[in-house]
Amino acid sequence: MSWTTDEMMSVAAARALPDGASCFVGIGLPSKAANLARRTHAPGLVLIYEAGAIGAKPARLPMSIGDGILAETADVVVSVPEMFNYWLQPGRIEVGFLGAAQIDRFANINTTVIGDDYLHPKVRLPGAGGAPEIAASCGEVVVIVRQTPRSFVEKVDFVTSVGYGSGPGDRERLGLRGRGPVLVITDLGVLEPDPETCELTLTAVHPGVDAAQAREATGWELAVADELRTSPEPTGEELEALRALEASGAPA
Amino acid sequence: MSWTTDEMMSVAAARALPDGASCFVGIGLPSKAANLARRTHAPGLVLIYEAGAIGAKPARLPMSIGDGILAETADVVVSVPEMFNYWLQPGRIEVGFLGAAQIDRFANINTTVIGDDYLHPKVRLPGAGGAPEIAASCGEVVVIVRQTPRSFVEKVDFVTSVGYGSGPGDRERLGLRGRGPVLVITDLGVLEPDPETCELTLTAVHPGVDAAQAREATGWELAVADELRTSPEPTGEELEALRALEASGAPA
Amino acid sequence: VYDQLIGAGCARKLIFSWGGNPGVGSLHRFRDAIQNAWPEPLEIEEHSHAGLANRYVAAASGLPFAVMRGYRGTDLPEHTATIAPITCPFTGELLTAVPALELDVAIIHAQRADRAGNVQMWGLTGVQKEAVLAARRSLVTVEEIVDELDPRPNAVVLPNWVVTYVSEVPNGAHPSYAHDYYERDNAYYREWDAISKDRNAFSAWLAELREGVPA
Amino acid sequence: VYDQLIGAGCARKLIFSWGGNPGVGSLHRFRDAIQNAWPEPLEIEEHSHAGLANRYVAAASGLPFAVMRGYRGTDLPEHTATIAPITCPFTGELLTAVPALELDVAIIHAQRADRAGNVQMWGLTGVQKEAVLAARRSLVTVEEIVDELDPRPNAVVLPNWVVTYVSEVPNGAHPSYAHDYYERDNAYYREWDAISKDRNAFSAWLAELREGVPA
Repeated sequence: MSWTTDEMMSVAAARALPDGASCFVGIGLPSKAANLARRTHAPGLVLIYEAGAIGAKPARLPMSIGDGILAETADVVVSVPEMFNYWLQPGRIEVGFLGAAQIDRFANINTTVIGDDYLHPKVRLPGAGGAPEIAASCGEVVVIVRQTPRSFVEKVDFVTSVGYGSGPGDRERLGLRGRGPVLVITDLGVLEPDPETCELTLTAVHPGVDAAQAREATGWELAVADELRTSPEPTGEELEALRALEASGAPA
Repeated sequence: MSWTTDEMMSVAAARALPDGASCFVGIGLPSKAANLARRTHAPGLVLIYEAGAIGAKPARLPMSIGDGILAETADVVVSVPEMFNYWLQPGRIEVGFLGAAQIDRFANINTTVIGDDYLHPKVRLPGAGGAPEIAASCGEVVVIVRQTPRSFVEKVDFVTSVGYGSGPGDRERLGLRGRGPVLVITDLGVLEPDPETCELTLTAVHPGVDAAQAREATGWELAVADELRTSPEPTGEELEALRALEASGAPA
Repeated sequence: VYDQLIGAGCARKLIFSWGGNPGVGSLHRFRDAIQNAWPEPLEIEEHSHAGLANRYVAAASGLPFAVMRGYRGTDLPEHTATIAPITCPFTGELLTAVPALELDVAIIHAQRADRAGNVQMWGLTGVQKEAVLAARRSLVTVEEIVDELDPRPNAVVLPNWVVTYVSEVPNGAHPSYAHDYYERDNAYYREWDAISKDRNAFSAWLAELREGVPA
Repeated sequence: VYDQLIGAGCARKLIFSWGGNPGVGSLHRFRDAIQNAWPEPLEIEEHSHAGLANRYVAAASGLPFAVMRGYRGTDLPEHTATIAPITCPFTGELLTAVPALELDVAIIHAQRADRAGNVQMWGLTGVQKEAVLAARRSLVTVEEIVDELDPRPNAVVLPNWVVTYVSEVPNGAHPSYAHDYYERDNAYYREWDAISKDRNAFSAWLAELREGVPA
């Protein structure tokens, strides 16, 4: 079965979610990958959507973060303040799953503005939503984003959600209690923070991609792991589940 | 129909609650009087119990503040934190209805300890419960308490709930937003704070009681209003409703 | 509806935590107002969802501010005056305070009200309860007015004495959905993308809308 | 049950906001411990309901403290170290802070759990949800374990991943009630008044209880 790089990205992201984990899910690519995980290797994944659904089991892709199908299928439905205060903030949720418009060397995320002038930006993006606190408080964070020189930048134009700030020790100094981004999954491969420097390092490429391509798609001097892995190809089962999911709902 | 002084007290207290008002009700005497009001002149009284029942319409006297009949008959059931934070604290509730073990000249209430030494009291009382915030935040406060020299004291041994502190201006200084106690209803009569001095002043006596009796039952030099009213006797309807209520539940 | 108001020049200031077209992409009138001050400059006060939710909670609770973990390390506090550090008086830990967002008017949509004006809503109710409790006056539009509100799972009830006005507006959540009443009109959200992307298309849409309104 | 524990000398310290026998009167063992240090001195940390509720909220929210209007002008702050003033960073208004009450263990009683350990409770649930969320470990006793938790009005659900242990204990709320299961045993509360009023009667009651427990 042939597959696209976007499909490979969703499959790789889905695989990163351990069965039984609680996962705070952003809409779009994260929601698609998380629902794919629930349909393949992780039927016990607890999906949490910021609009108030805990343990949602949607039969189709939700159209928005507030899609009614989330409340209908959830184990628990709570208000938005309760979601952020009782569930996200204390660090109860194991995995936060985010997208990004820009991401930088230290995995800081921008979804606010493109351009240097906040009040007069080149492009005004939707903004923070739940992302800053997801990035701060979840046990760990997984980011899914397409890898291009425009999205992978040396320094984000605006820090909407903190990854590792300007390097080691910053999260602790800021009082952020989650570990931060542990995986960045793209259409080209997988990046992980270096244990010493916190700098995002290419640790895997998807089949058919090499490190040079990933370097070209990155706006900084991309470090590559000594032992660069290659992601296993999507299985037929994974692709079927993904395509059924995409046919069922809105495009991500 | 003959009646007891306790019955007169409950009837007088019930009459003080305006139909349609929202009323935060303490258990015991306040609960009995509030339920009597709802059965007589104030069928639209909104009874609010701290355990989480808003608009409770109990068919019998609740046995405790957390009696299941309150949730069964309530318009809204909320958690205890929500009750205090969203409902009581903002001053949404018009009348707070409290009992007291001791009350003083400035309508400060003690339900904590009798005796000067907090750690080694003569009598350890149950304590604050919801009363301090009811006294602080309700639009106004009505107190129901039997009048004796032991309960009506010059200065309470412990300020559990603030009336007028040490006199005019204290509530404002403390940032208490409700008006404070506007009526103290006893088995002998009715006391109201003097508009100038905030000192509790006898403004009405129940039938068969005179000012001298009320003075004797008060531990300070009790002021008496120039025009001392006499409470109307309990009507047959009031007494029947009260007795039916008492027969239906626990003693107050 | 706020993209429409912004495009029509009816909004001076937006206090927000996310400005997108859910499931579709950008809100183009919002973008045009900020990027190009068209049709008018739009003042913004930007928060995260958690921050804005806590601002409603503070107002609903009659407090001047709320405490949270948030914003630290982000660029938001630099641009938003309503974010301030606060120190725990017990542990010395540094946290974040946001001020109460007291509303003049809250407008929300719910499923049902009874004739006495008690309101019942269910599904994902978001911050709707807090918004009503944070407002001096409130208008609740409902799908239907019923004789009695039978209890339902996950229902939030607002008693009539905290609601100023109730109005029966069937389909009042459109183009969004009303849980157990109707689905989201996804086509509308996509159409809005097309209309709002282009100033001329938007102006034509607005003119048409105005024609339908009696003077 | 805390009056029993105090009388048996099993409690070193009590953090509380009300210590009475609901609908009956005093808790005599509690009184005896404080007034006469019998059988042992009892350390107390006293709050109001609102203050204690907010301490649970802070802990459930992962915050070191909560802000509230309360205690000002009362004598409680003089005796309770866990009450502190705090100033609003926006308005300068003086309010009150109370620290999070983080629990080692929370024990609550609920109506039902499913086989996966999801817990459902309804009626007046008080601070039970907050207590579980404020605790490192929790034990939930339930009236019954069922195959499926059908949704119910006013139900609070705790998912299994925030509950450590679930145990089926029918009648586990006794002498209190379990909403929709059984009524409160009012006679028991009155009997406890008689037993606990007198040290000898209490000691006899305790001795009898001990006999029933295998060594």
